[in-house]
Amino acid sequence: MQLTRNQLLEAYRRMKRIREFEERVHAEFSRGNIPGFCHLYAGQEASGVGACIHLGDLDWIASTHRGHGHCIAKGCEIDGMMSEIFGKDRGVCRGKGGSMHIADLSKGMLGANAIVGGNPPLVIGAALSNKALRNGKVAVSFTGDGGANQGTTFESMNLAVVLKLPAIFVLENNGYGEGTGFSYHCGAKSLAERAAAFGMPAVTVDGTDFFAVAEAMRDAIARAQAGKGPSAIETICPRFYGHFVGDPQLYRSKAEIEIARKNDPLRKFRERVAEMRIVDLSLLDVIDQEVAQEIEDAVIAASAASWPDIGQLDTDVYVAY
Amino acid sequence: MQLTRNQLLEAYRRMKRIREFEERVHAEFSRGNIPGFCHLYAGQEASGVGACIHLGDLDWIASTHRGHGHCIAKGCEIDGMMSEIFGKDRGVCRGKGGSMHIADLSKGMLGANAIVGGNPPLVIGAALSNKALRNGKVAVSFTGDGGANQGTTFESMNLAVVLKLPAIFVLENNGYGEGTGFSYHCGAKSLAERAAAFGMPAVTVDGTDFFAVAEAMRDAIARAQAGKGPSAIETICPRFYGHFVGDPQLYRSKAEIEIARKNDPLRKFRERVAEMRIVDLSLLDVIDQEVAQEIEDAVIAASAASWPDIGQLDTDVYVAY
Amino acid sequence: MPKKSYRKAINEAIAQEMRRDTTVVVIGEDVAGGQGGTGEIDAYGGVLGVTKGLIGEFGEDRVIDTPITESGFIGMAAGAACTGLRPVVELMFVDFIGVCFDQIFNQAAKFRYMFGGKARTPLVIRSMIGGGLRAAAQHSQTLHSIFTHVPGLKVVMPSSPYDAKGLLIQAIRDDDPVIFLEHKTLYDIEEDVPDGSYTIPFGEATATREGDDVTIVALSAMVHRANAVADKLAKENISVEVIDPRTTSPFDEHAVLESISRTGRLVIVDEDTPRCSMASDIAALAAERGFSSLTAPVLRVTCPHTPVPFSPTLEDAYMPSAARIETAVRQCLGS
Amino acid sequence: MPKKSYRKAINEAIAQEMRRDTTVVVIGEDVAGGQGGTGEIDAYGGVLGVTKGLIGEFGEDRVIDTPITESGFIGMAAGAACTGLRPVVELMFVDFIGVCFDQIFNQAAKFRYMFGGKARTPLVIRSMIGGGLRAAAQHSQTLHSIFTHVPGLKVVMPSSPYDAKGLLIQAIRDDDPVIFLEHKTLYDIEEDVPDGSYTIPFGEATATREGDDVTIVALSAMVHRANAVADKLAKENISVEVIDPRTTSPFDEHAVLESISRTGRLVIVDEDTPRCSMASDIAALAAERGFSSLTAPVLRVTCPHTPVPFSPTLEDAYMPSAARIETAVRQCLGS
Ligand SMILES: Cc1ncc(C[n+]2csc(CCOP(=O)(O)OP(=O)(O)O)c2C)c(N)n1
Ligand SMILES: Cc1ncc(C[n+]2csc(CCOP(=O)(O)OP(=O)(O)O)c2C)c(N)n1
Ligand SMILES: [Mg+2]
Ligand SMILES: [Mg+2]
Repeated sequence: MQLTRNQLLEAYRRMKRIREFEERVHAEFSRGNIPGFCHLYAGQEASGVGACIHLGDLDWIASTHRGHGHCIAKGCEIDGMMSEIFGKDRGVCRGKGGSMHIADLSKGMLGANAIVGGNPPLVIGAALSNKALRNGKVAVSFTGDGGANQGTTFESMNLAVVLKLPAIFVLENNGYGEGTGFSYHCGAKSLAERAAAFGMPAVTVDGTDFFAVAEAMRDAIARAQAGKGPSAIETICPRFYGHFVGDPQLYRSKAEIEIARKNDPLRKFRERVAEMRIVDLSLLDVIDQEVAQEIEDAVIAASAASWPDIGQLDTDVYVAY
Repeated sequence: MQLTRNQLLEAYRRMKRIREFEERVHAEFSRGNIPGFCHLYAGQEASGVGACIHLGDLDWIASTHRGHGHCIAKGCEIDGMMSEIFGKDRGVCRGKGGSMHIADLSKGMLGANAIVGGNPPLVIGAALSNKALRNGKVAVSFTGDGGANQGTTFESMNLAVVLKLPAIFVLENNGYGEGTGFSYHCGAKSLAERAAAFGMPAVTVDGTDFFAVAEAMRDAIARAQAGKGPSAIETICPRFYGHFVGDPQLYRSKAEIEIARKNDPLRKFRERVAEMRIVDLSLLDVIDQEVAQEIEDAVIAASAASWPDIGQLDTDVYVAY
Repeated sequence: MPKKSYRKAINEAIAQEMRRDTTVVVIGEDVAGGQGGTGEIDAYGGVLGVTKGLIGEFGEDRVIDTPITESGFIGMAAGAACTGLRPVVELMFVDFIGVCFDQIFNQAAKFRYMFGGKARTPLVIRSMIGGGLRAAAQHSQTLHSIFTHVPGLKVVMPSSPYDAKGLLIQAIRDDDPVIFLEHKTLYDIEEDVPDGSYTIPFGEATATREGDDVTIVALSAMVHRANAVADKLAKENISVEVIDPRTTSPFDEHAVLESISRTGRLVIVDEDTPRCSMASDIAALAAERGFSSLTAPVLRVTCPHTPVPFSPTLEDAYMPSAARIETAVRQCLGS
Repeated sequence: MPKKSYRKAINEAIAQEMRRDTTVVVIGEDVAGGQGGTGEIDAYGGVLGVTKGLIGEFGEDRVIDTPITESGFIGMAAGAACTGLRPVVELMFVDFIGVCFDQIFNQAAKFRYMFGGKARTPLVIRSMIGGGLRAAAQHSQTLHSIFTHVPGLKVVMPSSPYDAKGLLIQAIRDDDPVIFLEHKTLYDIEEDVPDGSYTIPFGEATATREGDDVTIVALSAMVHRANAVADKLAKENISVEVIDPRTTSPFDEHAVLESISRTGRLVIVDEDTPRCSMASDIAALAAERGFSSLTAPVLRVTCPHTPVPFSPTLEDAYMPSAARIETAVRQCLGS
């Protein structure tokens, strides 16, 4: 597949950013510096970054309650994200949205979404816009295995096929919806098989393998751009942490968690590029340091930042009322 | 398959009842004797009656806006139905429901439903009750090809598989959702193929062939009773009339309607039993006369009946308030 | 000026905006009709023919028929609205909000706020409301109070062809999500409607009758019943003012408060069940900010706390009638 | 009497009814948790642990975990309710009604009426409401006005552990669909709760403070803020009566009218957006049937007409505060 050296470096940077971001959010949350709920994406980096590596600011994505990773994969600024999660005025949503509602439309990021199954209809709407504007861009929905059972997801799949929309459904199967396992909550053999029955190409790939996801995406994008309609990609990508920060995870065994951590997508990426001999690993070490600094700066800025002014309570409800 | 002579006679009686009932409703509606909207089931009789022939009063069904046929197939009294459609106090729902809300729980009929996709969740609930009560009974959802695209239908299929419920999804494909054709509104090759992907056996049968439907139903019931969960049966059964009484049907060609009428399920049934030499056709002629009389009586009673008293406007909202 | 029906006024508003702005698209079930069939395209033009002819002029890329999948296509319209289009999407009967409400109240209505002011959602959701057609419990509701309750939505309820056209053009040009509620018994009423395009601003009530004894606030189809009562009572020299808010969100509080400052008496006519309704909302406004003006109890003429019955006799008793409105007016006059 | 938390009181009510009646079943997402996993069953017992332990005692046939598919399982519960079971189904956060509202308001709520009185739907829908946890716009709403608006539903909003147990047992034994709204900030409050089972009838308000100067009607968590204000003002010899309706449908109109007949002044505290809200509904009741008692404007202390913000400073300003309640009380006392 045709990924340039710079794309690979950028892919690693974004995966590393996600990992460091989530590890730090976990720490800050535990210290009581972050209000509300946080759902971490650590362990699933290759799915989000593999899916977004071919996308630009004019391609759309929309995410779930577990949205930090998708935002970073799509190129959102972690500085504004961190301040948002802290609830500060300088946050990307001015502190009004928080972790479950981070959005940056200027980066083609239509928002995290706290309603499971909430984003697929919105994403096909973005695909409809792209189709109408004939800009050759696509729209990508990230949906979990739990959300894949939601009626909105099924309706959106059928609608995207019927209207031949340039939409791509990335079904991130991390094996659980909250504390309920895939083998229990889904009657189908696989999410890909069920999606295929809606009339679109659908594949299952290793969601911890950046290259596998990126390759499947390339085909889906080509199909969308050719006006043939949507595709689905099921990515198998267990999460490292619990459903939310603080989840005791009684529903899964220590062994299972260890296996997940063994399958670290960042380690796999390093090994693969080492084999491929395209990028010198020392460059990745430099990225590691740069990312660590970025995160540190983002946290310092977020901690120091001021809270939103009360006057903002009733602004931004309407453009004009 | 093991249908007794009496079952066949009863099957014919119910199909004939449906046909005559709908023809008469069409006439009375056109005369202005019936308020509101009516959706006729004429042409689809073999689907409803084939699906209900093995069922008793303790098996549940729920229907759609096109409910008259399912009610009659399940054994509801046409006298109470006709009065209901006329909006009279002696109607089976005391005139409060009308054509789109006819129900008779004492006959295992959970109601017509004016919300497309409204009944599948309710039906799996009835299946859950049967499973909990361990009574060996099933619950059957009648859903149109249009309704089969509704999220509620998909969610119910997955849930029924997950909980191994004794539910059966009869997907009545008459080729149109209102004025929109199946080839346009459904991205899947067939409703059965898509249902199968949810993890249940699913077949497509000729919905104008009573025997084909009854046989598929027998297998589905056996599976449900064995605790193996739901099945889906797609029945291909074009309607004779428009979507609603008064529909000019500009969306389908005269030729298509003629073909549908050529495939008259009642005529097919007569031919088949003639071949089989189990029932003497003269018996069917007797049924024809009996049914004609029943309908006549029902209309006379409905026409003569009184309107509900205004005092009933605010009764039946709650059991107790 | 040419006489036009409410139906025609709505159709014309959409057509004119589609000509003016290529990002305006129409989405819904059978808004054209006939796709995938063996007959004609535009077989329906909407179940009641409101969007008839649009696909002929604008083509199927801009007049988009959908499967029966409201969450899917209403959400699609919301997503399209914040990514470059101005969809006018039809929810055939308002009673169907139950299968798509999340996309309206948690998604479209909240984007701008959740995203710190960075989203615009120029979305119009057209839907049919109201009783009178014997359509029974799941096809006869109004539900405007539910939309009005939701911050982020604007709610429009035109009572006449003239208002319907001007308010719909305003709605399509508006940058916020607008719920545009068409009363199904009004489609055939006619009045003078200009051929050219014009807008009517939201939040500006109109007085359809002027008077000094009693103020009636009436919504949508109820405006006509209130007018009839006002005209009848005028013959007895009872002077009734009828106010049509036209939009419930934003709501013209000033118009109501100003009127009761003159009349001191308020009757609200709302075709809806009574609890947490617009009737309650307007009464609460009067009790809070118009209290010093009030000389009599604020009376609400609404439907009962029941689903909509099918039988004609029951449905007629269900709807607020001219007789019940007249009784209420006389009651607060103490006569 | 043993002290119990609101959480424990709810858990105990369900367990006692499940022992008493084998047709009572619990349905929802992770009401047990752990199904299909490699760890323990009952891993959650509900996201906030309210149904913990039930699966251990009653087994997975009666404590049913579901996929994330609210229309499917809420509708399933409604269908089961009219065919022999008495389901207690959990809608995790009330904000999720948008994906299952049809099954609640068009189906469960209307069966009995549409079917001419022939259906019974003994269904309890438990759901979490309210702000305070920084859960933002899609996990902090109350939405009780929407349920209260719907004929055929009963709506319960307990403010204390004692009421929660008695009202929930009543709800489970009730033959109509009941929406049981638990405020997420109340789960850990404790008070004396009898071990035995008891019921509290619907439609009977309770006065948590008695007084003669001003009547405050407050709902759910707001009752505690109203009590605090009443206690503070008592020190200044301002005598405030606090009425907790406990259920909004049916609603105890008499208790409110009786109280204002003594106080002449009414303040309503409602954690909800203002338009078409319970605050409006109660104010309208006073303006219509309590008008002659009123000596001052009816004041509403509510949230603003905005979604719920995430940031703590904004959310704190969003909620009705003791300070705002106190100001309203003083205002209608003209002081
Ligand atoms: C409509 C709706 N139902 C339930 C929830 C509560 N909830 C939040 S996340 C979640 C699990 C989602 O699982 P999945 O889609 O697999 O995503 P994951 O958390 O595994 O990334 C649930 C049940 C919700 N937010 N919205
Ligand atoms: C949720 C909802 N959306 C739309 C409608 C309007 N409507 C009534 S019947 C119908 C077509 C249903 O098609 P199908 O399911 O194939 O049943 P058929 O009419 O062919 O028997 C539509 C769109 C409705 N009643 N409910
Ligand atoms: Mg998951
Ligand atoms: Mg059909």
